[in-house]
Amino acid sequence: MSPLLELSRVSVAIGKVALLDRISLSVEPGRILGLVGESGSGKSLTAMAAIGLLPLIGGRVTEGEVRFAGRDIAAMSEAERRALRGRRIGFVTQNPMTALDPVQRIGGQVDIVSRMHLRLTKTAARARTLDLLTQLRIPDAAAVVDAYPHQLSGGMKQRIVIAMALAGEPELIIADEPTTALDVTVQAQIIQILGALVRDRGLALLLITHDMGVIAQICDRVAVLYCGRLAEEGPVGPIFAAPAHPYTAALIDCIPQEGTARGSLRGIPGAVPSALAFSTGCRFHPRCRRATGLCQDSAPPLLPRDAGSVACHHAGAAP
Amino acid sequence: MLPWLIRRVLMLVPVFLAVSVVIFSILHFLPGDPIDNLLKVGSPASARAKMEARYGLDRPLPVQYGIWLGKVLQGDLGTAIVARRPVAELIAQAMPHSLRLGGLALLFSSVVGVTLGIIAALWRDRWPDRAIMGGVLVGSTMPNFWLGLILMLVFSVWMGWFPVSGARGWNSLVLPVLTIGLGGTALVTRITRVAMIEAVRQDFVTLLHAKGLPPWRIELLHVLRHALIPVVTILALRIGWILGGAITVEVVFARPGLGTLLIKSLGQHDYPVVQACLLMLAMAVMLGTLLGDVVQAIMDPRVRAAMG
Amino acid sequence: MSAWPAPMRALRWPVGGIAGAWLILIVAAALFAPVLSPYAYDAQALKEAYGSASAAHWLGTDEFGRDLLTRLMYGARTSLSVSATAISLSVACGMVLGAAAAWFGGRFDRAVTVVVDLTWSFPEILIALILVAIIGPGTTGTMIAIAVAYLAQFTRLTRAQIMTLKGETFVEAARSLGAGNTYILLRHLLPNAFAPVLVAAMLATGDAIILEATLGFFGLGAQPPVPSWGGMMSAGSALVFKAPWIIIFPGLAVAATVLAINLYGDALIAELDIRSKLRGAG
Amino acid sequence: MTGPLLRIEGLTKRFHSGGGLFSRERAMIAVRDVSLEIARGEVLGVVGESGCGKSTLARLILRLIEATNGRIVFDGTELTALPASALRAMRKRMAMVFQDPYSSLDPRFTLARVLAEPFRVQSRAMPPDAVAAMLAAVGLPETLATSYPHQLSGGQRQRVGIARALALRPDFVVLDEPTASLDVSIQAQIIALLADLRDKMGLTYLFISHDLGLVRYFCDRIVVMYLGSVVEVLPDTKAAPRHPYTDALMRSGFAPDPARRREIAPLGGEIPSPFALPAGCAFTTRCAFASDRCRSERPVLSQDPAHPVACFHPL
Repeated sequence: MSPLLELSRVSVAIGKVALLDRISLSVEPGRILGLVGESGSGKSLTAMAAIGLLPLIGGRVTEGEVRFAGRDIAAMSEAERRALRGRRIGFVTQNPMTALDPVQRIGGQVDIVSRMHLRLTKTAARARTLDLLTQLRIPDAAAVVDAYPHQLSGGMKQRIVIAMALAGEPELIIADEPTTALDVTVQAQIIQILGALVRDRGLALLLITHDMGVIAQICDRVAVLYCGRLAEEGPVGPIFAAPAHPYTAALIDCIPQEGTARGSLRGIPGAVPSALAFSTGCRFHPRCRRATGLCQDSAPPLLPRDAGSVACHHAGAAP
Repeated sequence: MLPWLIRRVLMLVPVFLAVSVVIFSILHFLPGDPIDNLLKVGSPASARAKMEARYGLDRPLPVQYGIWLGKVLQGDLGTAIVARRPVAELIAQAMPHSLRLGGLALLFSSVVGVTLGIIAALWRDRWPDRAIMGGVLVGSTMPNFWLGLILMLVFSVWMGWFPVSGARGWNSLVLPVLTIGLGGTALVTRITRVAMIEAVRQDFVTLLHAKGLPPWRIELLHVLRHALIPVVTILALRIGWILGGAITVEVVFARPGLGTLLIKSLGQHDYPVVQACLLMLAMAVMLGTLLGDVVQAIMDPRVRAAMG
Repeated sequence: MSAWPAPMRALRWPVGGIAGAWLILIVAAALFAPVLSPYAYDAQALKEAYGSASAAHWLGTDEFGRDLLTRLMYGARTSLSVSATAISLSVACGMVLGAAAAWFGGRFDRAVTVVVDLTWSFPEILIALILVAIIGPGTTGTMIAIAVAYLAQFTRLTRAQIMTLKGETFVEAARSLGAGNTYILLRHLLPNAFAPVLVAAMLATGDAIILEATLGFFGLGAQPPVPSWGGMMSAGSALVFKAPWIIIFPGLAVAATVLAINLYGDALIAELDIRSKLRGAG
Repeated sequence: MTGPLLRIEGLTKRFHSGGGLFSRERAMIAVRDVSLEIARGEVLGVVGESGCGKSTLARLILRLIEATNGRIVFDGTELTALPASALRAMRKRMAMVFQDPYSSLDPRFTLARVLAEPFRVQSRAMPPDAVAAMLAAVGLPETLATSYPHQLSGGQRQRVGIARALALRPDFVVLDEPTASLDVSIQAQIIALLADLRDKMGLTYLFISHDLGLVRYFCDRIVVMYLGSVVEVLPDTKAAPRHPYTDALMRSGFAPDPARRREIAPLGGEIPSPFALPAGCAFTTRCAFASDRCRSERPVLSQDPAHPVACFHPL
């Protein structure tokens, strides 16, 4: 199937600082691509690039193309891009506490999407909103539409945000750390909802997270980002079973799970550098156990490997 | 909201009492004695005592306060010692001039300030922003009375567009309103700009863009509405500020308002008039804060929720 | 980032530098007025009265033929020293009061807050006018009046700073190590509250110069023949149509000085990165 | 010496909010009747979601906030009865590491000054080279001593926070979500460091976290809290949950292993407001097993020393 969203060798800068370096990704309908990385890796920037909202944060695409349904969004008019946002691409932000306009009622904030994009009347839009909220298992939806955001819990607000993302009947949803700000029991609920949407409606989902557990639970493919570059990309099964990039392996090993022996977690030495101090060569080399002089001198290219691709001079070598 | 409003208004009662005590007692610290102004040089002591008794100045202070407050509450502000007319009459004469000037200055600074603030925020860090903020800053560094005199010199004397002073006709208001308004505009512009810029940075604005809403709609219906909450609050809180500007400007343009009355009666040590003027200004300030709270509650559901 | 302290970095060209240069110039002119000017501030020369700018009198003369530039320099002495002293006084009292309110909390805090909020909503000019009327006109009266007029602002600001800082984890951490109240107040709270209050004080000095001029305009400031910018404008206001320069130049001096203070203050705020801390301080 | 290092009995904290003219006064019980013992050398985990009272509990134990009710006995001394001066001296033996590495260091202090603070407030002479030694102990180079906190990464700051806590060689350290604001790669570093330090210095930890997986990895015994109450104490890391809430917590975490995907059965219902808890068990609104009894009667923690649980229908 042809991809719905495709980033090919996209570089992004804010001001003079280059933050993303030739990122390539694609998401197909009915599939979930997980984009994983630590803070400062450029995950959210990738999301903003994908939806064409980089100018909001003062950023711009310096290289490469973002294509939606085969069309380069940079070649579209702003009106065309706006017609994509909310209509064909739904967006879910990280912090539900601040994602809703605090001085407007819930109902109106959801209604506007279908009124604007689907040209529904006021009453039809409201009926659709109530329907969506009920589908997302929001109790007492009729009362919730008249509430203000501060009256709802975090998990409830995140479901409202998801309802807004769904209201335009999109084909793609971009969710930027949708569960980071939530408690674990609520996170499970939101992850289940997102998984069900993809399964039942055949949506494409770009799920951005720092949690390898979430990736393992629902994603089909995963892309691992480090300091603005792709480290590894491919189907979830093989990558978790035998990660080719040492960073991927280390990230997975950072999470304690049942059976992890006490004292076996050591983490990754060092810290993610700021964008002004990215290393030469492979950006991960100062923290990498396998690093050699080669890694210090030259950046490894992203090369195909099995069903995915990896950027490491020592890909797959025994750890 | 109504019970809250009632409580909020009732809150003003102790504040009013406190302010009235302060205003009443301040006046008794003032040096100089109005009686001196009234007595002929060399009058006998008995004439002074008679005069003091006539104005109630021979009683103990708390009693004087009680009597004064009781009368004030009935609308009797006493008799002006120098002008020898009921103070209420003087106030009633001066008040419309001050209200007109203050109201127009407030309107001017709100409208112009909010507009400039929006423009500056939308073109942040580019030349319109720099020009507006620079202009506003320069405007706020000039003393009010000086600006008034310079405007008068240029537009009334050299150009002859407006009357030099006085309060006859609407065109006599233009320069005073401009003079006061420029100071207020600086305040409003700055707050609006910062509030807009901060509102734009909020997550929900990103999400509004992600919903595909047209930018004008986002700026006007969401960002501006959000940004106006602090603007209105501070504007209401600082109504007194604008009135303060009015005091000096009234004097400069010789407008017969409260400010002129206050300055004149201060100079003449005319207690009852000073008291009444201060009381009026204090009431305006208190009503301003009340108004600010109410408007804030109307604009922000979170504030309403906090009221219970 | 650089090794220079923030007050030096704020002098960065062009805006901070020009502002700084003007402030240095005006302070120097005030300090060295007797050396710089061939005239005495009260030397009358009625023959030369109402003279406009000339080689002998660069800015012209006033109604008594006194040299305007000389009087401006001497006026700077009065205006700057009165404003700066008043604000220092105000900051000192405001910091003590605000810190005490935030620190002790309870009824004391509530009482201070109510009084301060109420006075804060009154225009400074009104408060100052009444106070000068009580104390009597002159430099001392003006100084005290201005100090009291700004007291509310600094009390509010200090209180807000300390309240925020009290909630910081590093204060809790110090407490968990066994630190006592005095230690926390002196080592953590006040030092951190200092920078924003000091910058606010600097900006307020600009406002105080205007206030001082306004009081002078009403004839309540420094009494003649001692020149002050406000006093010069007071005398000039009656002559504005006859000899406008008498009032124009002192006003320009006020405006330029206040502008320079604001521009330098802005640069300093940016260097110290404390803009958000000053918000809502009025 | 025998007996637990720390024993708390019936610890309760009630918070009041509002009141006055402008809002109704509301009361919430942040911590309700908590009794615990911590043995010497033990790592006791406290796990729960936001608003469960775990951080309040930590501060109550160190008397950074005062309890409404209950006793705290530390190594035979009742802290709750200690006058302020004696308590301050006692703080040498107890320390805390905070969640937020950004605000837990005074921005105006150099690291050397941060690390000297414990000595200074306890009026103890600081041995020469102490700063270098403390930095080395947490894996930081000596050269950082003259740096300011803003020049450090989050992980480095948290190491400084740990060094400060351990400066006076305490017996007992409360770790309040020390890794919650850090990236996973740094989290694992910090946990490894904490484990090493415990072995070297014979420390006793109270480890507070929202991450059950992490707690099960790091702790010996686990206390599970929900809306202010202890609902279960897992005697070891392998113990199967008996409280439905603990069970839900375990089922909510995802293993980083696609081969172990599971059907998500999220909790239904809504979390009640802490200001308006149900009369019975606080978990009834979300519990699949809730009965009428659960709704009307509050279950207490069973006295079963092997595996205490506060539930009428344990699994």
